Amino acid sequence: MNFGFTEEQELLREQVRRFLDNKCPLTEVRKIAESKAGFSQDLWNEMAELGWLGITVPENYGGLGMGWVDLIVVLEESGRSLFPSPIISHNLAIDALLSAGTEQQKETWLPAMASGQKRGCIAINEKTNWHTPEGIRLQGLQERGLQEKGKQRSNGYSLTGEKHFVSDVDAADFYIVAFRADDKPEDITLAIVDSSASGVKTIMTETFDKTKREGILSLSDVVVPKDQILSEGPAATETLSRLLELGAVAVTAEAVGAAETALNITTEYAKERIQFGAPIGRYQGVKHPLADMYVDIESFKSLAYYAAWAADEVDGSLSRSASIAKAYASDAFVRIGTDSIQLHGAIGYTDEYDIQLFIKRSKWMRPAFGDTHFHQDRIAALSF
Amino acid sequence: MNFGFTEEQELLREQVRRFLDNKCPLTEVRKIAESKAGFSQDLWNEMAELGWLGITVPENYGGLGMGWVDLIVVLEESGRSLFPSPIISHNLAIDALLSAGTEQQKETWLPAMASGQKRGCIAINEKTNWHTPEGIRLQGLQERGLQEKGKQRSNGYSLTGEKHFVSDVDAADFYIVAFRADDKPEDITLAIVDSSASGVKTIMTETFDKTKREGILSLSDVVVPKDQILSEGPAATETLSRLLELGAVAVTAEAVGAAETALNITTEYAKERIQFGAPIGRYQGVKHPLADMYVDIESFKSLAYYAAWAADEVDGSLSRSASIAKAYASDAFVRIGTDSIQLHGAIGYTDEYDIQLFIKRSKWMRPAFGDTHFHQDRIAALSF
Amino acid sequence: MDFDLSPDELVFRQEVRDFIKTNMPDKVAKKDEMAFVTEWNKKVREKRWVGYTWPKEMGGGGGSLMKQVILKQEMAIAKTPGLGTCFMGLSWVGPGIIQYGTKDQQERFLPDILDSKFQWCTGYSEPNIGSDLASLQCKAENKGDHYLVNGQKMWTSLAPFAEWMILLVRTDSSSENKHEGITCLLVHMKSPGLEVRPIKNMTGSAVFAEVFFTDVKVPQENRLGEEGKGWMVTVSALANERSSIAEVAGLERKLEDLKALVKRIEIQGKPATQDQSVRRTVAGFETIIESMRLNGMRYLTKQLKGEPVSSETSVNKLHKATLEVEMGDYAVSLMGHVGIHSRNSPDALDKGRYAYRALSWPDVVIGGGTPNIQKNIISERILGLPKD
Amino acid sequence: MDFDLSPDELVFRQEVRDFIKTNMPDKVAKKDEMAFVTEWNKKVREKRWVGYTWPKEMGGGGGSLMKQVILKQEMAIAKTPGLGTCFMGLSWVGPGIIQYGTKDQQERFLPDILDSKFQWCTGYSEPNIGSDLASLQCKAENKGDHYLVNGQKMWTSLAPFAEWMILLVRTDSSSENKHEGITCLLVHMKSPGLEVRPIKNMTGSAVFAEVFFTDVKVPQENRLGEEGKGWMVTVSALANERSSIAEVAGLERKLEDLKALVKRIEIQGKPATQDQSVRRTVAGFETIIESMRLNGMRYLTKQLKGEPVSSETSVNKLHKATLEVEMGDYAVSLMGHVGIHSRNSPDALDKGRYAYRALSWPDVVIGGGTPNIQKNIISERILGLPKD
Repeated sequence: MNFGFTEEQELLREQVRRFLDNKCPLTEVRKIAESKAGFSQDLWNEMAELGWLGITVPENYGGLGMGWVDLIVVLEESGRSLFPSPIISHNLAIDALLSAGTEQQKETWLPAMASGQKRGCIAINEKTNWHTPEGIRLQGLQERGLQEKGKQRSNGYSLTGEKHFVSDVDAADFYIVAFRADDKPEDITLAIVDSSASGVKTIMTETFDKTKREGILSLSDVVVPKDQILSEGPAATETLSRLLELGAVAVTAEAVGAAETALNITTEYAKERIQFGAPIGRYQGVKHPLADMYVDIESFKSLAYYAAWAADEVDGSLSRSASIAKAYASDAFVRIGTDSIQLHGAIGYTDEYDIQLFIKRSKWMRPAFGDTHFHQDRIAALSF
Repeated sequence: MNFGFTEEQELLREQVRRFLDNKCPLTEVRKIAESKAGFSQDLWNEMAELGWLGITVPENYGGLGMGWVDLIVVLEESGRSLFPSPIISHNLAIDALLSAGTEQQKETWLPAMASGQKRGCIAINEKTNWHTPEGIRLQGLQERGLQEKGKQRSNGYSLTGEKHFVSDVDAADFYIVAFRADDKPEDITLAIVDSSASGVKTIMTETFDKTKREGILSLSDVVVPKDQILSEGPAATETLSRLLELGAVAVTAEAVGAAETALNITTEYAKERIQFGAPIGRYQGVKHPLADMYVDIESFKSLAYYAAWAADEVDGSLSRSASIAKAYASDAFVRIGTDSIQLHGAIGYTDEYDIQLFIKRSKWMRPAFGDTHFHQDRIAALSF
Repeated sequence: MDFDLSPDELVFRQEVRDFIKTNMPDKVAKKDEMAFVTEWNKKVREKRWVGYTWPKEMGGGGGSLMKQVILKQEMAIAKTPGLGTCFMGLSWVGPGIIQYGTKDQQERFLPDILDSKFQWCTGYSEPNIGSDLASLQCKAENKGDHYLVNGQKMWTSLAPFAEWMILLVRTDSSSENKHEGITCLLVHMKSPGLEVRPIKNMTGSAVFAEVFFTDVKVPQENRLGEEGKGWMVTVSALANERSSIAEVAGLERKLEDLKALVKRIEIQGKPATQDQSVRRTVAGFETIIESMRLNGMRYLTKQLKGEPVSSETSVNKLHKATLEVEMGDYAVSLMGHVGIHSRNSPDALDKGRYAYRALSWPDVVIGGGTPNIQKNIISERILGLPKD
Repeated sequence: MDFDLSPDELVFRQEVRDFIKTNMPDKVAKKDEMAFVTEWNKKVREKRWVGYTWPKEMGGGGGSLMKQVILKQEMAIAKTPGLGTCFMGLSWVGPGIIQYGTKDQQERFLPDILDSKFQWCTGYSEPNIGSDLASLQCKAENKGDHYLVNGQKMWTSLAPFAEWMILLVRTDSSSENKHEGITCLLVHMKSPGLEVRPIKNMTGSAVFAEVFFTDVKVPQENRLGEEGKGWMVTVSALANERSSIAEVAGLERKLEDLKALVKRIEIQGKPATQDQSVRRTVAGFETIIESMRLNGMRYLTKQLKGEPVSSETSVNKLHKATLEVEMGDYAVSLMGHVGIHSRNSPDALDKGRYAYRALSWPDVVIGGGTPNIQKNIISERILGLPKD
């Protein structure tokens, strides 16, 4: 039993932290967040060279062949710096290919992804406020031109409609799209859609956390040939669940880092800020909320680490552990973000001061891949 | 507009408080609570002489002809002293007679109640965890002997079964019993059952708050003649609702007083108790929870007062205001009881120290006439 | 106990209702909104409903507290514009001038406040003093016919839009007691040497500002109250902020908004109204707001009877602080992804106003004294616990 | 990261499972329970599983921390009795004697602890010192061959049932530093002059007691550690209380209980399992307990690697304090009227054990250091905030 990181993982953590501290302090984060792209291609390239984009890609596809436990080291650090990058989307797309892709699909995309040349993202959600497959309504019409004779099913589908809340949609070269094929509407189908395909359009949207980008993926008669189908039927639903769970683990890992920075900033402020003749950190009205933050962070950190470990295992424990981690972190992180502002008083609320970036991230993170109620419902379903 | 008490009411409050301070300090409360009867017949007689038992009884039936706003002054003070007495049950029975009784029933009971010679209580609940009429299952069989010819309905009913959680059942001379008549099982019927009737038995139960007594009312072929029927059909359901709401207001009024005593005891303790060289009341970790208690008490006090006013009006606002008061108070009082113990530390947990009596009362009070969730559901039903 | 109105008050309520019926259209087109509000302000001013409780000789309505409550409640129910727009002028600057001002000051300042001519701002807070107002450092030297002000104010709400400021300065730093030696000045915002630097907040707007004073001359006739007694002027001026009933109406409106939102949205494919937690949470908010309304009425009754009301108002302030944060956040949380989309996002609902509110609560919560300060007030002044 | 067991550990787990299979019957009749536990204690003692991590030469098992976790987990899953019944002896008195005791003390005391022969109690707290342990006043004079103890202890848990006490006394009050001059003694509870007055608590039972010392003689050979260094002995003894994994198993069992209860009860005529708030609340408890389990594993890993673990344990202590209060109260609240009925009431469910638990949490919560103290530890020792 060893519920800790290896020396290599600690080294990786140190490298990532040094990299981000040097190249992307919060002043830089703000610049990137205000830029059109919302992420830095230069830093992406550097990360590619360091191998960090292929952590979860097997070695035979040009990656490092490591797992989610290694990845969350990177994610925790990128959260700590509020580093704006499409790395979560990228890794979810990698996992979708690994879980459900054909050999040809893997060969097409994975090496290019590991080397940083191509980026993917997942396009599951629709305008409905829904995280389970029932919320997916996008219809795929069988392509008549491609249809073969007799009972044999269509050779591909044509997609028209919109996917919403698609993280990093503008940065992606392809999308993993979930839809309902008209010849089997009760099931979900997952397919790869190339961003250069005819009829694809992206519309940028804006949340209050500008370090995270998302948008609408608009599809108009977009043809998905058969060889870009990733998964169908129950297998597709399973892949969808896994993506939801991995996404929950990923944003929770980022939240661990981000919440720790928020706690550090607020703790330092409480030590330095003098009021009524003493540092405000002396008062239990200030120090006890800080202690509560620490307790929460330590706790969802343990949950996130364990869920990451479960993501690399095949024993089926990911589902419960991802939900428990996200159920804890979603509300706790928002509480931490809010209390950080409250403890700062007016200054924490100014645009100039960094702490406000963290409450925004906390509120961005809450609905991502299901909020506390959603995951509590999943946990309860295992008992009742 | 005057959201305060009259001079007469303030005088009444002062009298009641002086009476209880003198005759029933907490040392006496403990003795009464350990006694078999669970209340003091002597003090009951004195209260009768002072007119306090007939506050809500109209003057033509020998009472003072005042209302619930006057009554809650008494209840708040009796709560402040944790005074063990069947006064709430007594007043609910009075209200049931006033709302639904025939002239003959009123004349039979009300003067005797106002003078303290007779006590009543309500027997609504059954073993089900249910506060609405749907939970009532006790069946009344038409008395064949009394049945009249043709379509005419029976002259009375025979009751066999149990009523549970009947407050002050042992102290009562009669019970307002809710049951379902077998000739109209979809409706509720309310009837007066005399404690001396054949087939009536009471079984004492015990909650952890010994200042409150309750028991099981066991009925075995108990005959309820027609002239003891109080109310039937929709009118009975309405009376039931009113009794539930009045009960909620009554226990909330007691909670106001009890919670204030708990706050006072804890505040005094915080001023006197020295730790690490200073009174613990200096620390925000202690004083802020005390401030929270104050805020909660002030708030459910306003709600309780208003609901009492609504009980005396005919504008139908009792239902909402009673639910809002009880919804707030049920959880808040338990929080206050719990925090009082926590702030005391170990000493608060000893049998010898009085503060523990208040956490017990708070947990007793929570389910009485519906807990926070129950009343929140009622409030929500007005909006959604 | 009596929630009925007196015959006189009933007549007044009818008058208010009739006025609203006549002057408040069902719908105002976006483009006509500004003109409508200007017109409205003129009309309520003519009725003497702006500054309704101010003495008649000061240009007010000379009305009772109770009728003012009726006035504000009826307007809140009908969702009309407010009674005048000079918020701080009406809340405490005006009452301060009425109580401590010279006749000249009353004539110069009060009419403009009542006419909603411009905004006032309040120069109390400074950098590094936080809630400890009396530690202020901004200095003024008495130069005979004027004061020479040097220093800085911070978190000055509305400063970017205000014409005048009520300013606290230190004119004497020799006293041991930090509450002494403070003086209150009325300063024109265009005074030479006065610089306003708006502070952008996390929603991107700038309601607060830093204000810098470099040899700013303030004429003697603009001193409010005696020199060195400014702390008293401030304390009694702020006491006028008390009656919180109008604030409750604001929260009631937000609750209505929240309920309307709940009726519109689905969670995981089911109407939010069918989610028991949602129903109970909203009922919980309603419960607290109703308690605030009644607390306000109870304290108002005390005021009407001439009894002192002071620290008790912290009860509703604490509730408000909690509710502003929680209700704003709750609306956003219910909507899932949509909730966090801001103003110009195609995925935003109602132009992202929920997202905005979920981040703009510090305007209200921190500006009004942090919850910790309110809890200190209650525990020390009401419960008598020792100071920390 | 690796949650798999080593081959050696797997073998050990199998051994434990086999042992349980052989020795733990499916059901023990009420009347045979006592005999069964006695027999069980004898058997686990023979296996050297009591004091499993104690050195072999001290009579322990000489086993690894990790295997002890396996041992305790397997026993928790199978709901067996514990490993020995001398709770404080096993938790910190024994480890203290191992670390600081003389050979004679080790021989005299350790075997009885391991054999579950009797209880130890801990004489630390005193009236009026609360959490400020080091301010203790109970005095002992060194009389050469013995100490003469005079004073009082309070909140001494298990004192009414204990045979021995580990006692902290002040032997020197001249020092400025209140942590100095404290000495640790091992005292027989039947010593002349020692009087135990049980403190009845609000559930009616008496776990705690006041203990009075009037010229109680404690022989020199019963001093643990050096004279005047008792504080250090205590601190390192209490550090042995650390490994919280067994405590988590206790909470997991309570959660199972709560779930079973939820499945049995109806609320307003509907199964409680259909109430969304109930489902979510229980899931919330489960979430925190799971985080405690994993926090424990993470800290255990640090311990196994030889890294220091100290104040972090306050994290789980705080969770535990909250959960003990809330879960106990929640069970009661779900049941409505039935919930508050006590042991002998005909309307009680399961002999009123939920009602009992809802009032007995202070045993655990207050005894273990109040939540406020834990928060001070975290904020001062971990976050480095100044002392209050």
